[in-house]
Amino acid sequence: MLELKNVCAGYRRLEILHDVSLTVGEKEIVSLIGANGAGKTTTLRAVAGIIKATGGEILLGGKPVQSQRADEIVRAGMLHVAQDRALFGDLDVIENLEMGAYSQPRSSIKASLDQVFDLFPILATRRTQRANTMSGGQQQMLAIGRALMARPTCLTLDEPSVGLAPNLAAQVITAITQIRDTGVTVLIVEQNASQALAISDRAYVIESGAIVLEGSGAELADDPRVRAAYLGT
Amino acid sequence: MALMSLLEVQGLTKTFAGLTAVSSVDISVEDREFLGIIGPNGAGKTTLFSLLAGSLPPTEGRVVFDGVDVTGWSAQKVARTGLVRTFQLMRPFESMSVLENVTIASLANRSRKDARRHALGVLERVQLAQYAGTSSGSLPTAGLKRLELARALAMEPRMILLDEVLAGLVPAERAPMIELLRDLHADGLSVMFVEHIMAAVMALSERLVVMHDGRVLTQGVPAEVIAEPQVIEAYLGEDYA
Amino acid sequence: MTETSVSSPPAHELPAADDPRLKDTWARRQLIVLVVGVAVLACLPLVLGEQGESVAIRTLIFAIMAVGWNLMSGFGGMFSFGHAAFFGIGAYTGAYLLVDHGISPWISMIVAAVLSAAVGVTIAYLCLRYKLAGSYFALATFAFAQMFLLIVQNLDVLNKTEGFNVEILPSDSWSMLQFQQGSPLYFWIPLAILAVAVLISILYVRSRAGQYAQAVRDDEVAASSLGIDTMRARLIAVALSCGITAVAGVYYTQYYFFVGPEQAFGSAVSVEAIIPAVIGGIGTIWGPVIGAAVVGPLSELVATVLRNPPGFLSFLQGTSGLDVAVYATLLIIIVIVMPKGIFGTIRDRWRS
Amino acid sequence: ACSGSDGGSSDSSTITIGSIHPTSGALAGVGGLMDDGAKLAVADINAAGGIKALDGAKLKLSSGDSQGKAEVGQSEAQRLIGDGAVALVGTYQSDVTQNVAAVAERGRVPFVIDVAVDDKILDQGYKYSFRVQPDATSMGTSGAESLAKIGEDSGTPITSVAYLHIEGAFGDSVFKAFEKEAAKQGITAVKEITYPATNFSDATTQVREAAASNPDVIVATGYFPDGVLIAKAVSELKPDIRGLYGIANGAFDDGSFPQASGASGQEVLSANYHYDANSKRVGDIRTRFEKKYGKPMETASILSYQAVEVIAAGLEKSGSDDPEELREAISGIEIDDPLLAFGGPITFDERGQNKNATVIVMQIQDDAVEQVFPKDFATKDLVFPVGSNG
Amino acid sequence: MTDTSTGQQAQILRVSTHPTTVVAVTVVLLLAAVYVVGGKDSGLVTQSIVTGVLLGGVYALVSIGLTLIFGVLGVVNFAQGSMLTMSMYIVYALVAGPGIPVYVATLLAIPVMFMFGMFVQQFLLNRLTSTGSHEGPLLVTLGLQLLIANVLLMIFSGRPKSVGTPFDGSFDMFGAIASYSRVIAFVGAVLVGIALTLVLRRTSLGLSIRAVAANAQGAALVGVNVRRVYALTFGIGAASVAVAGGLMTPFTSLTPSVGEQFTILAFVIVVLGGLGSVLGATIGGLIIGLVQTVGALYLPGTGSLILVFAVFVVVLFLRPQGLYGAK
Ligand SMILES: Nc1ncnc2c1ncn2[C@@H]1O[C@H](COP(=O)(O)OP(=O)(O)OP(=O)(O)O)[C@@H](O)[C@H]1O
Ligand SMILES: Nc1ncnc2c1ncn2[C@@H]1O[C@H](COP(=O)(O)OP(=O)(O)OP(=O)(O)O)[C@@H](O)[C@H]1O
Ligand SMILES: [Mg+2]
Ligand SMILES: [Mg+2]
Repeated sequence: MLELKNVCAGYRRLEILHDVSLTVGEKEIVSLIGANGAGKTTTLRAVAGIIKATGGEILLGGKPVQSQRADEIVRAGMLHVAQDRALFGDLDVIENLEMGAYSQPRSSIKASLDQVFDLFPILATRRTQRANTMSGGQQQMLAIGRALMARPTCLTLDEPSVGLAPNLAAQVITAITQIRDTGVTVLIVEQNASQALAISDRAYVIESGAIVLEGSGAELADDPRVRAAYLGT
Repeated sequence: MALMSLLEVQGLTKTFAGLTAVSSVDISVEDREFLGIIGPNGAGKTTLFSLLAGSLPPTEGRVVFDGVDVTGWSAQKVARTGLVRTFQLMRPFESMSVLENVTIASLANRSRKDARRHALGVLERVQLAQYAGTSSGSLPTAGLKRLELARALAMEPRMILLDEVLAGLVPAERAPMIELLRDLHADGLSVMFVEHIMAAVMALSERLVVMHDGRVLTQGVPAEVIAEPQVIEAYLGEDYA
Repeated sequence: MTETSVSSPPAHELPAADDPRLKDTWARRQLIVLVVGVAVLACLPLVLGEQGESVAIRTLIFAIMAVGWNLMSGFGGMFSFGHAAFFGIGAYTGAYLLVDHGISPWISMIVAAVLSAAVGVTIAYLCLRYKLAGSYFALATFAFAQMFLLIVQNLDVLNKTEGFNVEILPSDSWSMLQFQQGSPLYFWIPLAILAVAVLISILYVRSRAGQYAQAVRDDEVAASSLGIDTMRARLIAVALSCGITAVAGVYYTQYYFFVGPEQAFGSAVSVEAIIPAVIGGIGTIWGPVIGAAVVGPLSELVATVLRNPPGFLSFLQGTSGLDVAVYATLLIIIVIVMPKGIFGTIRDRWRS
Repeated sequence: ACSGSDGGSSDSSTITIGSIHPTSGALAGVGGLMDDGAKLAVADINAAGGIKALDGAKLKLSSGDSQGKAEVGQSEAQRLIGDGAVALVGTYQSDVTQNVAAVAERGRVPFVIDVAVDDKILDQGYKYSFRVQPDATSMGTSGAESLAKIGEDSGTPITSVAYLHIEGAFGDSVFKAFEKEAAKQGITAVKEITYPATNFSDATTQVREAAASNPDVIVATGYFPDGVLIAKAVSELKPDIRGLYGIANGAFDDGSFPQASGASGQEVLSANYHYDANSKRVGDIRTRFEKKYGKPMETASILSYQAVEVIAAGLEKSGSDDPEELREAISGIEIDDPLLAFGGPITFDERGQNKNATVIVMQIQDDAVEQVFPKDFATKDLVFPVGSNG
Repeated sequence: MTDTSTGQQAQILRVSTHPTTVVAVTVVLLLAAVYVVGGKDSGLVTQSIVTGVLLGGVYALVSIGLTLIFGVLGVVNFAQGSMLTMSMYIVYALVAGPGIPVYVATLLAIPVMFMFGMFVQQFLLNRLTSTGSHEGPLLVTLGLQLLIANVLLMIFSGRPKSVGTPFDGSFDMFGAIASYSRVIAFVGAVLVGIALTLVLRRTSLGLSIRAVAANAQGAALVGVNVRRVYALTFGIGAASVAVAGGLMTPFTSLTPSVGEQFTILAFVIVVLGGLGSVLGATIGGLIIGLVQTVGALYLPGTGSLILVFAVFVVVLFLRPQGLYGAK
């Protein structure tokens, strides 16, 4: 479904990713774990077309997309939940969500809204609150909700459970499996590595811009190096 | 008056256009105490910090710090009394290097030359010294979190309000940070600590306050508090523990 | 950056005073550049003709204004769209004190600087007090400048729209700042003023106040939570900025012997204060100076070239408006090619 | 780099005259005309054999663009002097003229002002500045005289006027002078209304206010766009007045006014300095100008032509291209056949003001600017009160 | 500036008082006061109000385009006035040349200016706006202003030009005179205002424009082509200026710099109304128009302009985000 072949990318003249290759199969949950500053976000940004890959290929459903603009990639069905959330601060919750369905027929909005509100009931009670006045966690939920509004076929999440209360974090993680079960392919970056790995079909470990390990969620969860570095156990 | 705790909060309330984010909160923090605060998203933790630190004017209630009533003081005034906060979303001075960022804070009670030196000392303490010269804009999350902390420390506060300083750190990164916080506390710093990462909360907190819908739901010894069903129900979730 | 946790040293243990990481040669380097630059420029009058010098002097006046503007808008982060107000206060203080009271322009420079700083601080205080930010702040300053213009045009004491003529003295006079037409002193004096202005910026930027101002510019909320009096930090920047700009105004009147409302308070003046800074690089010490050095002579150069154009362009000769059109085009190109300003862009190239 | 004077004599076969006008910017239209006027004058003089007194030395006009800005005007003046100009002409705007006058004074180069209305320019006691056109005060004064006479000739004297004028020195001083003279003539200015020079895009209210004081005549002093607005407003409000009368009005006797104002411009009166439409020489110059530059030669342009002639005459008189001597010559000069409808030959008083500069009255008749008063300049009969010819 | 307390202040203001009602009430009261205690002939007052409203329409027309460009792209478009002049000359050329009636010519000028606007954004501004710089675009548009004015000068010379209208003349309105061409311009302003508001509220283009204004990166992440929206926005801004120019030609003497005097007032109006708010620009235009003409009854000459700027500053102090501003 999603495939990266020797992708290189970075900021201005400074290259961060060196020949990153990974694949995410149809309806798979794949997690990408790594230290802070390893290049996780950069990878997702390259995939989402926010920064241009300086080398390599990015294939979405077999089609190369590395040269496409962010919005074209969205129209191709791939949605990205950014680490900094990139919400419409001055618009209210409903407007943010409706904006999320921008690439969709307006008729779909109603149904999508209900779906999001099931997932995050709090949002339903804050329909008219301006996004930038919401709490850290609430903004996180809104960001995920907005992405779901676009009915993605492929979803990349950058630390979706950051700043969420434990129960909510757990909910989000389970929600991700639900989302996958509705037929969405998911690439996820998580600090909560243990929980992430638990639901991942496969996972990759990235260190200073290069993939150093890959395997099934379970395998990596047991890998001593991973345990030491990323599970804090 | 009789010896009172370092921070006294009485009936603190904040309402935003109808919504009550913090409602009549009473908390008192002893000198050299490490107080953990947990609570669901939107419980009012950050708002509480904003009220204590003077970033927001309270709707009602009093804040007494170190015997001085600082209710309604401006942020800068509060900060100079030794009550300093960090931000949940990191806010570095992007045009400046890491060292300059911290120097700004050190300047509060030092000459320019000493400030720079002091700032470097703080950076060393938070293990950020090797980044002294780099521009704060390009720091990775872990660095930014430490920078937030370093800036607050450079103010040489009596009490520090930490808002999710561990969020976004991988477990491997958390350990040294927790270590650092413990040291600081050991050196006599009083801490109020908002965090969703329970491992850290349990490791550090001497006392735990649980907020919910702007109220103090319950408080007490961490181990006991997190055992309370209402806390599990409202915050931790069943599958915790 | 995965660290292995080491037990951290207690805070009071300061690094050695001569720790290399503490070394900060920035200010010294700037000062050296300043001295050398002034020395070189001081020789210009020897090579420039009458017109060359008058253009050079206009350029210097631009530069002083821009350096002033940059303190408030570049380092202070408060985009002023109304610096005509402060230039005008300078120009008119000088004119009024000289023409109506025979007071030496040197004294006027000080009076004007203080007056303009006071006015600037008042305006800025009001705008900040009422939480005006970004474009709203800019347009508010602009509105004030316009009000000044209109009010001056209606004040009898200030000769309404007639403006002031400086009396031409029979002989040179230092105290009255008048010399033979084309005397190099007319160049050296503003050069000195510019040097002082730049010196002030250098010292300010590194001073406590300057550092605070920049912190507030970057993030007001964070700054205030670090105990910085944001209002104070900003007003200091404003005061310096307005003071410097006013001195440029005083000199303007002296050099041109005439000043009217439009020359002093016209919105064009506000723009002239901005252009060099933006072209050269906002929020940098040398940007405004370099910008002025480029923009100042540009229009004259273009005009000269087109006055007797190279053969293939000769058909254009004497088309009125052409020179300005070309000048405008060049301006646009410079900005597009160097979005961060000449100095800013070059510095970035250098760094990476 | 060379200072003014020696530059002039450095090459005796051609003598440089500097011309400074706003050939770009808001006033580029008239500025261009004036520059061309000066050019044509130089061409004509050279064609007629140059400066005889300097054995046929040819004149050369080097043009400067003030862009309508005082300080640009100044540096242009310095450039031209630096390039060896022995005299300057210019500049249309009062503030620019102030600056150039200062430069000329300090550079000791005569400066013949073609157009620039403000009295104050010559109040500085400058010895090197001369002005051909009448200043604001004299225009206000003679404007009032003419108006009074027109009233008497029409049988019913004019007793009251409402005065609309642009804000600023120009408008103020014309009005003041008018009011003073009018009082002598038994005319009272019952209402004075000033309007701003900028952001003035509708005159209805002002005109209505003027009409409200039901005057015999509405007088207007200002520039082109506001003039047109006033004319239009008057024709829309149809106040019960005997005429709309401009004094030193930049619109009412401009060639493009009839077309711009359409019907509303008909029979508008204008007291202003103006080229002498009856003089054959002027007619010839204007036809050649229009042929050469494809634009009608307005009065301002004729004044630039005239100013160059003044300098040329000065050169003939002094027989030297030394600016000092040239200044001497110009100050005592007397030009008998001025191109403008003046009260006499062009001669300058001690301030440098042309003594005989004055205004005549024009009127729009069938979409053309006609001279109607005084009689000896008239090209058509005056229609007053307006509309009285049926 | 993400200063929470400003945020709330704004919010509180928004819920407690709706700007339109406040403005309406204030204006009505003030005008009533002028009638009752103003001590001026009521016919004259009426005239000044009618003139003011019509003038306000013109101002609104010029400002509507600017508020989009300013609010969405954050570009301080100094060329606005010159673009106004440009469209006037386009209309002039069409009228003087092929002899097309002025209002038809206006319709033809709209697409031309729209293209021009798109071009300017795409080729001159995009690189700068996408880096989020505000000063860069400001300078580019400054240069553009000089360029347009002087190219027009080179083509049409500086002599004043004028354009006749089929509907010359005027009619009586509540005892005040109103010329047809100005009333038409006013109606045009209202129509453009309504049209644009509908576009912004109802269409998906409007939706995307608002998204980009709120957060460009966020917009890209939900599938909005930001560059395209930028270009379209500038295009629309230019197009509405074309309408303004066309409708103004009948009562304006054209010179290559005639439009520039409007730039300043347009900025005042846009900020007064609140960046990006079409309604704000319209209301702001009317307010300024009224202040200027009615004020002129008491403060002749530039006095009324001083009043305009004073009002502007005071309103900002009371409402730092402008009448209908979001932030
Ligand atoms: N805008 C930027 N400009 C320059 N360097 C950057 C920028 N953003 C990130 N970097 C650098 O790129 C490297 C990788 O950053 P990235 O955000 O991808 O790491 P990450 O794996 O997401 O870490 P984290 O867990 O902190 O999010 C880091 O060293 C960071 O300093
Ligand atoms: N400026 C504001 N205007 C309106 N509501 C606000 C504002 N700031 C905060 N709130 C609301 O107040 C409540 C408390 O917010 P706060 O940020 O304190 O939550 P929190 O406990 O920090 O949550 P989190 O753990 O997710 O950060 C939330 O419901 C939030 O939406
Ligand atoms: Mg990341
Ligand atoms: Mg929070």
